[in-house]
Amino acid sequence: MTPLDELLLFSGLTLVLMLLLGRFSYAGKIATVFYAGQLLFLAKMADRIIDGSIVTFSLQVELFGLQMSWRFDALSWFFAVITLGAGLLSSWYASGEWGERFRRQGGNLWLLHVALAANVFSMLILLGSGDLLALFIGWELVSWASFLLMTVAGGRAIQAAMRYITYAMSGAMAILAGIVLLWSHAGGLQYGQIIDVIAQLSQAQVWLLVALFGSGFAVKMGLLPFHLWQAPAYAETPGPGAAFFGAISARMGLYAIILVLVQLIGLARLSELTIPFTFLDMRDLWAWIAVLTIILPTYTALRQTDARYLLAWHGIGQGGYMLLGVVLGDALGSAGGLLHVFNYATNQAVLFFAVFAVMFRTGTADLNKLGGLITRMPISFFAMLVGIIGLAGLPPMNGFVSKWFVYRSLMIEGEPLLFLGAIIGTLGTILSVYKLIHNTFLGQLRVEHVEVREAPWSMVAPMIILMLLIFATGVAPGLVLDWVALVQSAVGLPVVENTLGGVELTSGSLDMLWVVGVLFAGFGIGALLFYSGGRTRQVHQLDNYAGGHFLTAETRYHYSDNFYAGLMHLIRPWYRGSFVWLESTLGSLLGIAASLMQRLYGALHPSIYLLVTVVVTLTWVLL
Amino acid sequence: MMPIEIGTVLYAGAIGLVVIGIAGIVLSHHLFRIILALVIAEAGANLLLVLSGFRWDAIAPIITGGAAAPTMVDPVPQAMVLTSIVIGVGVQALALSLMLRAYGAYKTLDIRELQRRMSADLAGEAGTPLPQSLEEPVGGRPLPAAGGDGR
Amino acid sequence: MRNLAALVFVGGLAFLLLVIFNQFDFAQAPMLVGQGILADAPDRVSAANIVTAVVLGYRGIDTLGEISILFAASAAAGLVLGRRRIDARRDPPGGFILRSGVALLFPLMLVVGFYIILHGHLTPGGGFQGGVILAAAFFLPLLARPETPVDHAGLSIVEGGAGAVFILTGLAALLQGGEFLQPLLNNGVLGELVSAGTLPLLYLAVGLKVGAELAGLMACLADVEVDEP
Amino acid sequence: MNTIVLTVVLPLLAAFIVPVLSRVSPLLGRLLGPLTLAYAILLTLQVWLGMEGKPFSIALGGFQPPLGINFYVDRLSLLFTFLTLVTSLLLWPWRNETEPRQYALTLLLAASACGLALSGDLFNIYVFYELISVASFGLAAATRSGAAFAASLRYLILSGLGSVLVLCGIAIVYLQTGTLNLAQLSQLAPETLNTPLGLSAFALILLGIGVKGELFPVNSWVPEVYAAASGRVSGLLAGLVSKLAVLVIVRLLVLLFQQESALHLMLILGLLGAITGELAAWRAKDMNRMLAFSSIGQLGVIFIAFSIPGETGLFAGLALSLHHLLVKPALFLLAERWWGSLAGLRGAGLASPVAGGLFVLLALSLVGMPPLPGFWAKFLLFTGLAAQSAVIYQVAIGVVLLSIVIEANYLFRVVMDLFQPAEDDRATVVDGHGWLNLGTTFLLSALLIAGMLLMGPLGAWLEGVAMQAADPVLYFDTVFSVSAIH
Repeated sequence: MTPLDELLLFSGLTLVLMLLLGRFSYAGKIATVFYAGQLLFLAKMADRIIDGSIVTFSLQVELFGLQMSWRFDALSWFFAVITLGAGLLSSWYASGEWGERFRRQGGNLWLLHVALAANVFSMLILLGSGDLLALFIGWELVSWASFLLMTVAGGRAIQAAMRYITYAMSGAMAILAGIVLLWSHAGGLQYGQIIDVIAQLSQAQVWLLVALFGSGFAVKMGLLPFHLWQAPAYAETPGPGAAFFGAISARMGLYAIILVLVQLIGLARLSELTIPFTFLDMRDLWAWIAVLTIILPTYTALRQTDARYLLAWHGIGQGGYMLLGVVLGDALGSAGGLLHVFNYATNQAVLFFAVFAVMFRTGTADLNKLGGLITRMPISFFAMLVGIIGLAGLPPMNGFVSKWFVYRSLMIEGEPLLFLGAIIGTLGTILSVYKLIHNTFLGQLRVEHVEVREAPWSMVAPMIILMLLIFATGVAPGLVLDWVALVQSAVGLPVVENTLGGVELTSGSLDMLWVVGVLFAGFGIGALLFYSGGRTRQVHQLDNYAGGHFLTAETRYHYSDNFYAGLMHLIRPWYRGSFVWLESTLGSLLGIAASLMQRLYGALHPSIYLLVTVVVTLTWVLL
Repeated sequence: MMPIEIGTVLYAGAIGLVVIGIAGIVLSHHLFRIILALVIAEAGANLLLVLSGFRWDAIAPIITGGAAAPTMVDPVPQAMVLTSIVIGVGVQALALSLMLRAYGAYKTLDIRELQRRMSADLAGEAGTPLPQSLEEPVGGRPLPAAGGDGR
Repeated sequence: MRNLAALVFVGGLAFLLLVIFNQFDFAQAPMLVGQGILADAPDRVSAANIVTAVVLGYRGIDTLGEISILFAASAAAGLVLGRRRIDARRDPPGGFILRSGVALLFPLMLVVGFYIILHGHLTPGGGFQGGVILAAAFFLPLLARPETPVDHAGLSIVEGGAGAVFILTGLAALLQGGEFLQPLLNNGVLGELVSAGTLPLLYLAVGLKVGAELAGLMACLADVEVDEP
Repeated sequence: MNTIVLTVVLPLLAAFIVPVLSRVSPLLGRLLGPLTLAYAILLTLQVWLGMEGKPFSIALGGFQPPLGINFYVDRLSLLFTFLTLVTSLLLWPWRNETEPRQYALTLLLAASACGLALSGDLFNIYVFYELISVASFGLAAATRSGAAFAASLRYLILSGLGSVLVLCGIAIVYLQTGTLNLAQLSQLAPETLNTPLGLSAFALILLGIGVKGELFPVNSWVPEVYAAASGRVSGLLAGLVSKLAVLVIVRLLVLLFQQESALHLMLILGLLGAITGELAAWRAKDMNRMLAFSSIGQLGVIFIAFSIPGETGLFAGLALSLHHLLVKPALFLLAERWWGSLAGLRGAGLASPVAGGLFVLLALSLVGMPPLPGFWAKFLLFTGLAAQSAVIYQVAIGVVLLSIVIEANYLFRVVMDLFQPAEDDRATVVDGHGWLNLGTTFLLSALLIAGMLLMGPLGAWLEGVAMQAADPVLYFDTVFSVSAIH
């Protein structure tokens, strides 16, 4: 038994256990233990991964002359760690009071556990794929497992899931077309064969290949213009599911992009493909898609009034940073992109956990109906604070490091326009996460929330773990960068030279230990000044006045409605739902075609078709 | 002008029957006429088959006087036509009984009206809106509108 | 407008079919199989009517299929039309001339029908033609006396039994080690009534089956009640 | 070995005596059909084991081909004989109130389907084709509703028109060659039928038989008939009869009409069928119509597969046909209880979770989710299409991919409805499924799973079947070596 055998078997066992035991109240705890076990098996592999060797799966299937095999390399391992970590914490989150409440409110907890286990299992299979056929099978399994998890909540979630599966199937079919195209040239689907064949293909064929694979993977990742499904689908999934999706699911698209576009086709080949009628090449196109994906969804997130939707829209935008980093392809940029996968997963998970903790206590995630919870739910507040600092890319949290890498790489590579785009995106991020924390935790407490308490420990514990993780990897990014470097060498990208605190570059290094040190020194000085300065007096939150008048306790002035009204007014013309328009136009066209077909079949006189066809065919045949 | 051969005339007769039958099926709306047209078309096809075994100056393939004549027409198409005529009879009888029953159910022999009433009947039973009714606009959204950009 | 289009297409079809069939040399049938059968049949099957030899011998399975189709049609028609209600209205009985005519014709038609069936292997005619005459013979009384009920049970026994006999005759050959439907018994002398092995027997079965089938079909159709519009 | 003829004859015999026997003893009447079919299945298995993979031919009546009619038995025809018998047994009308005539018709259908699979003579094929038609008209009308009569009648008229065309096609072939024996024709075909004339004969036969095979422009009977007929009959028609029609067309294509244009003709019609069927199914508002239209779409895909030249096409087509034969009847059986408007189905899956689960499994396989068998069948199709150089085959890949997306959309819309709690006022839609339908569906689904687990050996075996069937020379040699043996 290789370690991969053990891991996959154990993961399968988890799924079976959940199928059998999922409806009992202790299922969540069992699942948590089992995910921890899977993580241990993964850790067992670590030494081989560090050696740079590949861990194979014993079972190989040969069907119709095609070999199918599974194996883990550093890339798979890196993504698997995040997957299992997200699974572990999500399941922990769901294992206690949250799950109880969910079930009492009529939720299907069994389905939630099963779907989560199925997602983890199928992702491991996808990550382990050793050839394109196995990749496609894993891809489809992940798609349908995600679909299952999305349907757990019912109602609006079902609609979102239907939308997802339509996108996902279209994407999968594009991938299948690409695979078939490759098969017809290579006669096999092993990665080795593929690399050889791609080297011989003409530019037009590679172009088609990149378009097919790329659009298929882009759907999963939620890249423009295939992003519309993602936010509703993720946001409507119940708590742990949303955190799991937000943390890692969409990154399967990035995994596949790295595997196919970077490893098999190669970034250099992408640069050779020109886009007709423009001065761009394929690689530029991808970079620009990444930047647009950063900007548009982030500013859409700004408009959301539901905390879950706000986070979900953000998730789409953050995918853009990762793709941008990877497409840049130099050591620093790709390290930033890969590092951001990890960093973002931790940030997004902790944010979703905090939002769902608030929802657990208050029953709403509507940003216009919350406020002032900081005194009631301080740990959740801290969790969200850490999360948004990370998400916005500010020190001392880990998000800063990955974004710094990407920006720095953009500057080194001389891409000022892309840099500007990324900065605009970050601006939107900061604005919207501020809206999130302000409307939830700051300002005045609403009357109906006076009784609210901190979330139970089963939910708080995962948040604390994540907070520590975010901070630790922020201070010492070298912990993760070691793994990122392994991934880079496995994929064939230039490898980043890292230290514990950051990177050594000829043109200026980054050492987070110093940055954090200075930061805290600054905080310390500030605190010193504050406390040693003038007298301070505590006033009650409602002890206010405005325009020279004292406000009574009934008049709240917590300002949340129509947040950023001026900015919204300014940017609205730039993206007035154009993609929604595109989507619904396509849908309507399809609807019209379908109606015509029904009319065709419902026609009064079927014999006339027969006659016409006979005449047409005979004419064709005889001429 | 090329002389028209006898064969062309015979074929034209058979094909004419086929085509008249098909025209009848396509053009008429009365069920009974359609069934009759089917009979005519089948007759035409049978004629074509018989013609395919025809030879000049040949006799029917029946041995009289103990020995086979030197030239006989092909017996195989004759056997086939015998078979196909009987098949035709069976199908026509079934068509007639179905027609009687359909008439009993919908009180019409006009095939357009029949189709209309049948569709309405089926839709009514299934509890779906009438197909192609004017109340329903053409087209529709394939994807449910769930919290898209517009939120 | 639609009719006009349909007419154009019908015309086109006629033209195309003419073009196709005009390419054959008329009356020059290749007769690849036909010649073989003409040469082989007299000795092999010893039926003077070679078409009969083809129908029951060379292409016997076609004939089995064909009587099965008739059976299927009659069964389907029976299924569709269903049983007549007891209280259903019936046509008035026929007049004197019809009734006496029927009485005279009935035995005559029976004889003619059986004659045609039994001489199917010698002269033009056979089970199908004779069967139709038999059916007509049994249908005549129904015209004359609509009130007499048709014996559906008897008809179904005859049609089932005749079909079974056809198949069992074929199976007998199979059991004896030959092929299904292989002719049994001596061929006899070509041109005599008792010749051609089991062929007359098969034709009798076919004739009875066709007769019963058609009579049943017609009785069903005559029985059916359709409300006046 | 010549006992294989009994698979045709015994059901016929049973059909002839079933009405009489039912008068004598209703119990015997009910049991006769299933027993006959079961015995025929055993016979088929016996022949299967006896033939050791080598095709053979039976001269019916002892008259050697080409003078007489022969049955050609290779693995393909035997496979379809077996499937015919098994499917008819599974979809047997077990219900107590069934009229004996319906037993007879089902038996006739089974017999003629076996005959179609086995027959080696063009006109004999026509006869069996007519028998299967008449039996299916009767079965389609067996629910005795007005709609069933009207739909069946319209089906009959279209089918009758198709028969006329087939007869014209046969006349052309006979005029050109003077023989009807497929083996002899396969030898003559390269010189005599490889012409526009031969092609027009193929076009006529294709369109004629295509009526049963749900070929594109001649399939408008499908939705009405399936909406009006019972689930079991719809399953038989969609699963079995359509496959046999396709099988016949493929046999003729391989033996008689091996021309590029013939393949392209079938490909184009298949493409149109796939796209129109799936689009129409997408708009369908009730269960049976949806399944009917999707059946049209899938048959279109099967036609596309068979239009790939050589054994690749046969292999892919066979895989798709077998998969469809397994899945469609199962879906129709499930739909029998869920008959009616799709909107009224809310909560039905919650009411009977087993049925709902089976529906999901079948739908997933139909859509082609790996590693279910449906995926492998489609994968074979794609690889086969990709290996062709003509542009139209590349177009076909796109069309099939598009049709899969549409299919996934409407099938899973239904699945979602099934598992959503019903809106209060319509809570009483559906109770559980009858155990018979559910059991049969369960069995078919179990076969599907077994197929997935045994995909490797199954695929290799099916490839062998396809290879044997794709060889006209083998066909000729087999049929004409009979004379040497006797």
